Amino acid sequence: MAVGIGTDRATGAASAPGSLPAAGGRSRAWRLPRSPKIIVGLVMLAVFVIIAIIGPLIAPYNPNVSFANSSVPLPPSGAHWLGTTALQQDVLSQLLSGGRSTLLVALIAGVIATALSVIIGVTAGYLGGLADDVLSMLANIFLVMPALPLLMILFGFLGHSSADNDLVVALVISITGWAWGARVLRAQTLSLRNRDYVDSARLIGESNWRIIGTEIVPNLVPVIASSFLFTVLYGVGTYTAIAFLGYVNPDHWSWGSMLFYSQEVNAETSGYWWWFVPPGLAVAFLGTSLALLNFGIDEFVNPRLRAAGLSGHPSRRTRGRTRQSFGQTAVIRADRGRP
Amino acid sequence: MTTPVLEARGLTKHFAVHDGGGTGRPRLPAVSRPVVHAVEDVSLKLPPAHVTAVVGESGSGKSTLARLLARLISPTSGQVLLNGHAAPRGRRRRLEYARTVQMVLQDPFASLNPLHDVRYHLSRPFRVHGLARPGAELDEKMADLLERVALTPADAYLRKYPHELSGGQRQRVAIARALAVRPQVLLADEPVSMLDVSIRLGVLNLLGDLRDREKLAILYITHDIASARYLADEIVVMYAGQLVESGPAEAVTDQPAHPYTRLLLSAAPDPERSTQPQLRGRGAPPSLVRPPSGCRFRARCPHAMPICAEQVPPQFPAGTGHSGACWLLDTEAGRAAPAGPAPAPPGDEPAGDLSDHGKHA
Amino acid sequence: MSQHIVTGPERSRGDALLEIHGLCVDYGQGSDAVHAVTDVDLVLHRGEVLGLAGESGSGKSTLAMAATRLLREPGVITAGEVRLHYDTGSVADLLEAGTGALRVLRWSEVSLVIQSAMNALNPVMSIRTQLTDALAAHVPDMSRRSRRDRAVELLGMVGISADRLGSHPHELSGGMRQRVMIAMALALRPQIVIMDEPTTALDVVTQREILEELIDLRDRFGFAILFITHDLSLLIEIADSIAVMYAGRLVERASAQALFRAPRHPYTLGLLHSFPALHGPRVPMTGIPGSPPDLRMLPSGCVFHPRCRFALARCADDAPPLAATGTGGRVVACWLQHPPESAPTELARPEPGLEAWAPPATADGQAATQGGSAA
Amino acid sequence: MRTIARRLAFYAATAIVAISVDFLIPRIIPGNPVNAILARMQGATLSKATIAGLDEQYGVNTKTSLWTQYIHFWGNVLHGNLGTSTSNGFVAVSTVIREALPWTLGLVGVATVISFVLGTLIGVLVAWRRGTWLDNLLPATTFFQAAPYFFIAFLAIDLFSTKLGWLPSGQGHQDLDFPALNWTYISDVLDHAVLPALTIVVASAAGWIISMRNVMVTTMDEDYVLVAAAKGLHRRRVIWYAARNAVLPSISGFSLAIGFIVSGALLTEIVFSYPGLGLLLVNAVSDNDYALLQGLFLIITLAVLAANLIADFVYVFLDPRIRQEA
Repeated sequence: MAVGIGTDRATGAASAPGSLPAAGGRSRAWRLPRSPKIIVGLVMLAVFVIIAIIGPLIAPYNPNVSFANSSVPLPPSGAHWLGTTALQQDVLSQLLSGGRSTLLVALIAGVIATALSVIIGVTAGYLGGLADDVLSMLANIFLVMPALPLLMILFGFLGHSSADNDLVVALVISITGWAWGARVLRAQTLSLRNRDYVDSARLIGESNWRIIGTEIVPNLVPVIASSFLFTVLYGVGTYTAIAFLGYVNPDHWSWGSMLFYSQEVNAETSGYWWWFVPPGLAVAFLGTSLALLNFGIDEFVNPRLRAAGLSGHPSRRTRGRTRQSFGQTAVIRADRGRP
Repeated sequence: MTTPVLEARGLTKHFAVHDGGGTGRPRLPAVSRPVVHAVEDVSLKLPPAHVTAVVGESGSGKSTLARLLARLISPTSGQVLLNGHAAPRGRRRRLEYARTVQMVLQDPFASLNPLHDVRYHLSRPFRVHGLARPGAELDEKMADLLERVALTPADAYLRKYPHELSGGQRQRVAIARALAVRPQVLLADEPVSMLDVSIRLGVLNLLGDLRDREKLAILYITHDIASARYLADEIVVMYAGQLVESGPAEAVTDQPAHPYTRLLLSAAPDPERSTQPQLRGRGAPPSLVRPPSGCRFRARCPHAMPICAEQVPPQFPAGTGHSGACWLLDTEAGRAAPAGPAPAPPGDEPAGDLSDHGKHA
Repeated sequence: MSQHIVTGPERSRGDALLEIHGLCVDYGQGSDAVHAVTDVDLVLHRGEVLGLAGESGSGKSTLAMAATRLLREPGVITAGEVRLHYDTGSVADLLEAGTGALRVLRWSEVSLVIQSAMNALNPVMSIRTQLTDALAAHVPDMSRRSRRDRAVELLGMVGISADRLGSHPHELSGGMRQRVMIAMALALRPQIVIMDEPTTALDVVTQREILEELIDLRDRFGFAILFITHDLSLLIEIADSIAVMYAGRLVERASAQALFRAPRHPYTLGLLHSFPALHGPRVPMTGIPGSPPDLRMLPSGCVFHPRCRFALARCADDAPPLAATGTGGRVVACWLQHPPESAPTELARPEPGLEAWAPPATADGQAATQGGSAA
Repeated sequence: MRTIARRLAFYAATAIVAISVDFLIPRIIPGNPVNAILARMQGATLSKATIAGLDEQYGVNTKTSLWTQYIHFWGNVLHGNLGTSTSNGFVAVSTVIREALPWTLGLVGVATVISFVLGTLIGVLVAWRRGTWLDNLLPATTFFQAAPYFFIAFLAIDLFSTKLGWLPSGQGHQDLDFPALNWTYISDVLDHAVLPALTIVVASAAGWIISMRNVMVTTMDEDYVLVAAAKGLHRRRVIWYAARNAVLPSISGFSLAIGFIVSGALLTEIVFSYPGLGLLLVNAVSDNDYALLQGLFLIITLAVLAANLIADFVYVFLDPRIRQEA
């Protein structure tokens, strides 16, 4: 992923305090970001993707099968590592089977919503004028309207059966999820549109489509990636919420529906933590992996956001004695072998 | 003077005032928004093998003028003539125009896309205009291009990305890209102001060479009157969207006709100066949303007369090929104080001037 | 209004006020550290305008910010001392000072004007707040009323009327904002005002107006100015002495006129010939070949030698020391001046005697000055 | 002021769109809502008039044009007539909502303000002390930002109610008939509100922390913050110079956040069986109480718009650049 950032620009003759002649900053634009956040995020996400793919296959039991007639969930044991539900189904098996639909729906929703936001955001930003006014208005309306009540009224009228279909659910989620990306992309496009290199392309006679395709969109890649991750994150949360509310077919295992069933018998007030904690943590960690990746991209776009402790390798010497504090440049006497 | 390649006749540009667009907040559609009178009735000729410098402060409209001439924006009124004909419109014609008129922008750190290498930047004009087939022919032409801007060996530069080049090198690449189509006119919008002091002259000299070797008509936009004097054959001075003086470079700097030009010269840094310069016309340019009537400089002008508020001064001759838009130069009306083509040198005007004006006022 | 503003009683021009010795500044630490400033010695005297000239990346701003300990991360000072002489005769080393000590001497002894006043003024605070809060922090017993009066007085000093007190920065023009910055810098009557490209973003007429006011204020109040800019031609007009930096090193320091009339370092000479003249015949000029170096990959020996048309064989291997030359405490770091007799003619022009100096009014004189560059 | 006028126009437009969506959804979605209602009512005999009323409300078995129905719908909305709630014994929807609204407004309003203030303060602190152990807070906040509200609600109940028994796990107050407004009642209500509010604060503060931290870090690079330090101001004052500016983007991004928070809060209410709009909403869906559903969507949207308007006023008040824009 070779991406350059529009904001990354040397200041020319004006030398601001603390800004180096931009060489270092500029070459950064071409390196694969390797911040710990991105690595941790990628590893976590990879684990979830693997679970989504092979989870149902490696599940020790059929998640629908009841093992006993008791209505009291069993805590974790050798036979059921994560215990059982009130119907005596194996929690681990449900957990392993539930990742696929969550990830799939979120992914589809992310793709559709991102496509929508790129088309609408870039068009609005590049065209400007009335098209921009109308499209921005539309995006802002979708942003302001609270998504969950809208989804609930939609599913209320659609009836629960329609929520069985992953594609329909993904579609409905993407309708409520595109606006944020469109707004961000519009703003970025607007600033790119007035970049000198876009004017330069226009000056040599490039067509509008070529300019959008080769000058603008490639420079939006980090923003699009971040918007995509954000939408997938939103999709995970929303799908889980819908399933939690019981609008997804009960045969269709997902982490949200596990939480739905545990809530049905008040697992949280009965102390059956092994039932709701695993799916909840799975959703939270899946979300965390996406959020970390997003954070990494943000830091990549704007290196100033980096936490000093997590990136680069600050000298151990300084950490003990003189911590850098704002408005008081550190003095670290070091023999650097003067020429 | 030979026939101009590019000519502006009465170019005027009014911009709608922006209201928070780009903040991401919704805005109401345009309903009678106020306008900025950015460029007002400017006429200009660019002859071949000739550098015309446009000098002015920020907000004087000089960059807008360059963009109008490059047809990046279209004028509110007025005409752009290419080789004596009205400049063509439409997509095909736009390409035709781009083959004749090219532009170099101010900031070499922004005018090259950080994602594309030099090869991409230089090959595009050839491809867009169908001037070279990909392969050996294209490579040869690009090498030739780099040589024309003194970036050798070409191979070493073609593979580089903008961030691997210094400011001066970037600006040379930008110039090379503009030269690919073998244009007749090169518009250069502050091409050196973002560069380090020590390498500015190199780029200016390159522009001078292009004028001499390739007979290019060059428009050099700058706020630095000393560099205009160094490079240009003719200097045009703009103030608040209007053209206030034009003439041969040395005539304008050595015998300025307009009070604003004199002010500009007296304010410019000059190590040779022995005493503090005397600034005549302190203050700031007027609002261009509601520009003053008549001469836009009158509020600051030490010689302002009643007529300055009533009528926009036309261009009066002030020497060979030298003219100024100032009622002081109106010899027929007997208003003109400084007789002859050589008004006072900048900064120290004869006291007689003032008393003369007083009589007319 | 200026009657009760007292310039320090025993201040005499010429005493050292700020002494920088062997200052080294890096960006980053460890093996990726970039040496932004290397071993700089500089002295600012009472009432003096000391110009610091150099191109982007020369370290001029870094030097000033580091000396006042205001340089941001990842900037780190790795060596040197910065001695501030108080009126009372006591001396403080800024590099050894703690947070509290620094806070006390900031603005009351050393204040700062930076390039773009739009960014230097807080956009959401009124001019009044920004003018008075330094007073409130440093003079706790000052009443609200007298702080306001002082703010009005300060604005008056830079020609801004009192009704602007309630304004916010966005309501002022660029020139006005920079005037407010200057007024603010003088609020506590500091001995030193550091000005980092204070007029670069302004139009030339506004720039000239502000410089005039500045020099006028300096004459009235006697503070010293460290004036940082890339515009050497401007500096020659306003500075008493000038230090030229290149790639983080000081290459030459001399009085402004001596530097202008008789530069001793080829880089200074090249810079001087990078500014076209406003008068006289137009002669071709060349600037300096090549580009300023990347601080990550500095050339060996004298950092300037790859761009120097006089470079000797030894320049590629040995870095020249900063050595005294001529009179008036001028120093230069160039092998060509070892011994001075061996220097090429362009770098060996006679120094102008400050007293005997007369304006070279003739065009011939200027042509001669520029002749060197016409090669 | 122009900014405010512009925003008002935008909210008006959004409200119109929301009301139109509310009107259109039952009409464009396949299926016959009236039949669904009748099916659910089973046995209960409904008068012909009632059925005709339902038909009109959902535009089925009617010859009136869509446009006329639309105008009629608007008339009803403007009169506060949102239909009758079929699952609550045919009480007016507006009455049902009026009973639940204060619970949600109180809970969400207070929790949002607390989470904004807390998150902003922590964000400032984390940014200012960049490079210290506080940086480790960021991955943790990322976790809370990603965890669903209702999962945090589960954890809160499991820990503080089931295990520790400190606080009640559900309802808005003890089941008392006609509670009197006295201290016992108030403290009981507060007792019941603590866990839901804590859930909302913990889940939503993470977003404010991260956004404030990021803007603050960027703002600290501004020259005016450096000048504040150069002036020798006290540290708190220097932080204020930066924070005062950095808080503005947080407020202007409020519209983005409030939708999420409200959605999350509704889910939280469901977990806690809190007697607010969330619980009504989920019951309305399961009972096919379409009128209530529509009414709830409308009220929630309008409340979110109102919250946005308040945020805009605050923004205009805090930013002199906008304030003076005539």
